[in-house]
Amino acid sequence: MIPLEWYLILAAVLFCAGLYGVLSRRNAVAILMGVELMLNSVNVNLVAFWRYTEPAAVTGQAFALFVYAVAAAEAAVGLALIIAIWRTRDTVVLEEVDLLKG
Amino acid sequence: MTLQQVLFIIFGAVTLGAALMVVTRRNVFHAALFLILSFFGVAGLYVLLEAPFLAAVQLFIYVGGIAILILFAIMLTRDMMNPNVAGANRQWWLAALVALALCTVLGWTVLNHQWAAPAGDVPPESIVNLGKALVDPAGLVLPFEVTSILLLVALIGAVTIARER
Amino acid sequence: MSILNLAWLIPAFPFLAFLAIALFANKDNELSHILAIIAICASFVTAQIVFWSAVLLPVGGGDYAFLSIVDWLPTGTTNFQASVWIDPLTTVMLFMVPITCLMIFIYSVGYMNFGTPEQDIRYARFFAYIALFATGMLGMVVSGNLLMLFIFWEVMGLCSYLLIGFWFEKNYLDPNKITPRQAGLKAFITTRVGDLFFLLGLLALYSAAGSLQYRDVFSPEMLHHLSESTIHLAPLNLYLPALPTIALLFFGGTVGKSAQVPLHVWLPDAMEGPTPVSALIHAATMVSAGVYLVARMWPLTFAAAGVAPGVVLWIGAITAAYGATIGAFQNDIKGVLAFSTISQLGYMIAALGLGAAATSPALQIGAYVAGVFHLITHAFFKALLFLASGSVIHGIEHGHHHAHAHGEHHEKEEAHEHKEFNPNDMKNMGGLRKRMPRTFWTFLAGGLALSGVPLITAGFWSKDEILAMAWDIHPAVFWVLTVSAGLTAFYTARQISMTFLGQPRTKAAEHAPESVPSMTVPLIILAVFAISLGWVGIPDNFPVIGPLVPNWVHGFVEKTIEEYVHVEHTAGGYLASLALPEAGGHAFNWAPLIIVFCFAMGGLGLGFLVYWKWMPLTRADELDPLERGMRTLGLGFLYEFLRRRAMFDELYQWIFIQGSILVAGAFAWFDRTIVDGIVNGAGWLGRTLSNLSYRYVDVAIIDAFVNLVGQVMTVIASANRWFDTTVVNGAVDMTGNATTWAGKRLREIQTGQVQSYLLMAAVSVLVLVGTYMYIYGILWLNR
Amino acid sequence: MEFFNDFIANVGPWLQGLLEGIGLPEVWARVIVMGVGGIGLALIPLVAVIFLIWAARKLIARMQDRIGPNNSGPYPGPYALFQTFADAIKMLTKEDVIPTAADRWVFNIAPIVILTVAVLIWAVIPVGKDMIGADLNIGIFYVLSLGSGGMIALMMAGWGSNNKYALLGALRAVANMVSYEVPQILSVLTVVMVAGSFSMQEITKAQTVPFLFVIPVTALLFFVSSLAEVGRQPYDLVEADSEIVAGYFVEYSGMKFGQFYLSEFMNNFAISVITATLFLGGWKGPFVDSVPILGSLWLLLKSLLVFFVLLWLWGTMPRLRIDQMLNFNWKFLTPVALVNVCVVALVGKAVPPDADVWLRVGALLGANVLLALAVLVVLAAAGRLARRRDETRQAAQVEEASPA
Repeated sequence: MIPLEWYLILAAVLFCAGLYGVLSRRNAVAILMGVELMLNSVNVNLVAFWRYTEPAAVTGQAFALFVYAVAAAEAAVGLALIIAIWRTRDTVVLEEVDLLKG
Repeated sequence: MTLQQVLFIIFGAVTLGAALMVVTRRNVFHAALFLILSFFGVAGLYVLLEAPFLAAVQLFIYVGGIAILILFAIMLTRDMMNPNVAGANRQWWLAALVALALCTVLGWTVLNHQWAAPAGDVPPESIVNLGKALVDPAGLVLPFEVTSILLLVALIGAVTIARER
Repeated sequence: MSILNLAWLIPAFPFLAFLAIALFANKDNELSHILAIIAICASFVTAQIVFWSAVLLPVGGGDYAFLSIVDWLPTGTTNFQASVWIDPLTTVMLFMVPITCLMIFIYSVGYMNFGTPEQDIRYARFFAYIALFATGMLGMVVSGNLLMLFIFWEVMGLCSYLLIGFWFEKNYLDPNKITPRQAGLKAFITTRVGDLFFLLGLLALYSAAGSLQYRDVFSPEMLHHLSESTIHLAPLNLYLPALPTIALLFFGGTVGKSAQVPLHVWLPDAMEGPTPVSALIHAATMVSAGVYLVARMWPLTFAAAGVAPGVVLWIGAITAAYGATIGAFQNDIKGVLAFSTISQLGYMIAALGLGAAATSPALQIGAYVAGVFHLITHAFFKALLFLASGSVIHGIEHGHHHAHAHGEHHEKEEAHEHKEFNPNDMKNMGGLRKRMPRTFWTFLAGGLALSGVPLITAGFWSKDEILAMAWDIHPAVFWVLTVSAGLTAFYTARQISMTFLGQPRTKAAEHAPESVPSMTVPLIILAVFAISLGWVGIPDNFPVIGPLVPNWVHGFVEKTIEEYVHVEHTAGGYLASLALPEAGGHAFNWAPLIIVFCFAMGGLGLGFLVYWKWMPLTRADELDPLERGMRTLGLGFLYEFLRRRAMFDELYQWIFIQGSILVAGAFAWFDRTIVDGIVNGAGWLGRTLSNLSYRYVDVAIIDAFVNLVGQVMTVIASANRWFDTTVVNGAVDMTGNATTWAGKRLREIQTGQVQSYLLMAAVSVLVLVGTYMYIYGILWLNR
Repeated sequence: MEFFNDFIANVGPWLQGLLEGIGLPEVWARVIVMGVGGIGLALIPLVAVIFLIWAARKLIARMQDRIGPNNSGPYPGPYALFQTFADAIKMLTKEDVIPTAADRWVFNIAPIVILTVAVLIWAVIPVGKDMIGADLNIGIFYVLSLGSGGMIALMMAGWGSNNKYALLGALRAVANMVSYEVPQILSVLTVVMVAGSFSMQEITKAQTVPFLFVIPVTALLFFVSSLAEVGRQPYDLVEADSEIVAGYFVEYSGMKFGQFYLSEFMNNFAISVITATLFLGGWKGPFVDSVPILGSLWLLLKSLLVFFVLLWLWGTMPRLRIDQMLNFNWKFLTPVALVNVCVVALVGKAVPPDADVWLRVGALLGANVLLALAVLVVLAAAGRLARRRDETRQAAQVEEASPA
């Protein structure tokens, strides 16, 4: 049997990789990919805990499913935004999108 | 070292390696392909976790939906493949530090905690239960509906935002 | 089901109006102001019903407060309860707030339609805002627990920001003159400082008392419990006595909201908003809210005893003196009123503080009632004064345009004057009495009430009662307040004579027309109140007329607090003091009355004599007699100091703004050195190596001799040049450079890029997690 | 004899025993058996396709009144049976051209991926009573989710060859697949609702009466949308030669092209098999219980029948325009599929599975027929409306034209 730690460590590393992507990429789509990675790692955790602590319960899988739904929504809206930005400002490099600049 | 562990190592290596490529490759299209690869890896992990349904959903939603969406976005906004644009921004080293630090913190936590031993097996009718719970008023029907509404809203929003004006 | 349940509806009407205007009616100016006025009328009627029923019925009439509670939001196990609380204090506020709001709303219709260049844009929005403002105030008054009170309080804060900065596109030629935009921010941030204390007090109270309902918090048992419990500051490992801490924190909120020293700075600049807003802020709502909070929290302050009442008392007194002094040195007609507001608020706070500090129940009650009473009367005559001044300003503006329409100047002059012309400046007025009689008489009524002309005006009765109490409780405060009263009278007289009396000093003043009825009618109504309202509060022991008129206010409002006084003092003593023939509890004392009378009349007379009879201003650019006098006495710097509001703004500018810029600059500099240092270092190394190889092969040997000669020359020259650049220029440049440099560094932190913000967030999370695990991790892991 | 009655099911344990007999550890023996089984399973489609291609050419030739490959002429083998081998050899020997501008890795991996996906489907196809690669309890769902892998492969091919026709073809193909996935999934959903399971084996077993005669509308929807999924006529504008020269594999040559071609046929055959399994009762047929190996035969026959229908369309149907195709999907198929799901769900609830099987079948069939009629009525009305609009417009144009 695989120890639970393995899954948790893997999820942690996956999460950090995603975080790095989110923080360091310049390309909006790439940042979105980082976010997806993070969501995946969360799911791995959910399922692993479900399997190892309460395989009889359904909540683990159910919440993984909800995470999927959220991820799908997030991707759809995020990409729509990216395309809109690309249309208006002709760039997807986030550094050039600094509307927040005071 | 059982067969399962071998498989885990394979899948895990695929997942992580692909993930690292995702965040490091400058060519976004390649990054997306690696993203898909790492999705497959995660699906494999689900299979190992005896959640085949989730594995299928993983392929279905992530590979079939989100990844395709991302590829489309990449193709619609071609200039991001411009090779003389650096892939990472100026704060990448700081980001790497943060990620590493977080990784150590998490790893330390995980390794320093006594985790419970696996509790029993997955009931064969697990998926049936899941399906029932999702439409059970006493169960998860409310979040389920909320999720569907969320998806609807996201759909409409995405269409409105991305429409040509 | 008592009729007082109507109180729930009072704030609802303006809120509905706000929604309706903001969502649907915002295209239609007519409709929007009609909506707003209908809504405020509705709350006015409701409030009147509540008022009279509360006065006449036993319930809320003081036997006990009316309270209606509904479950609001679940907080864990228990529900947090929304509630409405009607006790005498609320009741009198419910008499004052809606009617002043109503007057101001009606006035606004005329004001916003008349002469303002912005009349066509954002008209509907204005009414939406003030409707929301009224919602905030009314809701705060009726709310029966401190959380709701805080929420509405913040709503008001928001509205003040929106309304003060209402003409946000306005810019002035004079860079030192504060723009509406900045004024709004200033008000918001300054009050925020106070609100932070308020919030802390709220948290402390909730953690100590476990409830925020007035019923629970102000119950004698709870007060007793609080007086024994302490608050533990974990980080400092400090144990504070609960009552004084909480009381002072709440008072901090008041200091911010009702502009007490040292957080008063926002109020004078709040003048930048439209005048009805100034009236709203200064009379009906915002600043009254602060005083209302003190009156509401009085039991805590009182039970806290010791230092807390002293702080309240002295802050109030100092503010009163400060406001009165500065007010005498302002030339902006609204500026004068702003400072008079500050000082009058000081009076109220001082009165409440006196009450809390007093020893005999009668004095406690007396001072408390006096403070509340002054709050009410002041609201009326101050609203009156502001609206009147607004009407004056409008007249001047119109006169200005009118004069120009007749082209009585050459273009250049006209342009010149137009650039310089400031309709708020009293030096540009004069002689308006004939031009706008109704405004004049109403203003006069308000002014006399403000300066407390005996017997006839409301201001006298309330202020005199405060001073009488001060005489008995705290003579030092009495003298401070009395001198301030004199100054108040003085600057009132100065203002009236500079504005209305004498001869017109500008074309604008000559052509100023009377305002439209929708503006003057509210003035007249308010004037009536400003005169007559005092008669409900005549002390019973006042000679001659005292016995004739029952001191209704005293008898009614005292019921708010008598039970606490009860608890504090032996029943016998208290009843005995009440049993005395004079309900005031002390025999009538002529001394304070006469002293105050002399000061007030003296100030008033002096003002009129100086500014009307002896040396009236004849030209707009003439020096103010006061200024002339002080300059001749060699006190010019003092005049300047006071005219610039005792330099508070400059002080804060220097301490906070510059300070933060420097700190940020330091950080940014650190960042730059670390990051760029590495890069540059590498580059430098490479360069050096290449240079060395080149230099030491041939150049050094062959050219050495030739260079030597040149070197010597160069050294001499450069030494000379060094002197010039460093010593001479350096001194000059340094100042400028330092500022720009700090600014640049500061800007670099604000990249406006989500990622960098996200990175900061991640780092901070990491740090927090690390700390947490460092502290608790071990326990948690070995669980 | 017994052994051969259920050959495929028995060969596994036999091999396992054999390997352990020669002293391999149990794990490795299982791994080897799995590998052998997998290879065997993967070989089924690969071999079958070779002859399917031949069959396709013959039949289509007949339909188009040609002779097609035959004995006379250069064709190898009896009835040109080995023509496909010849083609394969030719492709293997051709030069493998890679465009210089291509994205080499992506370009090279794409055909492998698409072939892999095409093979992977077969893991869950039940070729007989307890003869199945892996009886996943999510079988059909697994098949559907593999479809997305195919899309990725197309994307890779279109992108990697760095050619605007290829990219356009890929985009069109993927748009096509994504949109037709919706009715396909919905129709599968109805099947699952009726059968009460995802597992292909269970679905097959649930078909006392083939589902074609229980939920015909669903069957139709599934077949049509699957056609679009695999890009067969009339949905073949994936490689609309006349518009975008060969779509996403325009740049491919040699065996890589062969792989695409192969995978295309394998997918066609796969959907035939799946249709047969879902709607024609899979391996069910006479004497299956006594001689399980017969099941494979029945399945083969049924799928060939479906495949014939597919070829029939192929040979006769003209190609749709992309907009027509998407309109048809979003404005007709998807709504019908949604209504269909609702109807089947309601009837399924009304007549619970434990009710008499014939009652249930009758109810579902009736409901489906009614649904079909209703759809036709609506269609007719819509068509009439459209026609009238056209007429009025034409009339208006005539009016405009006449004075000028």
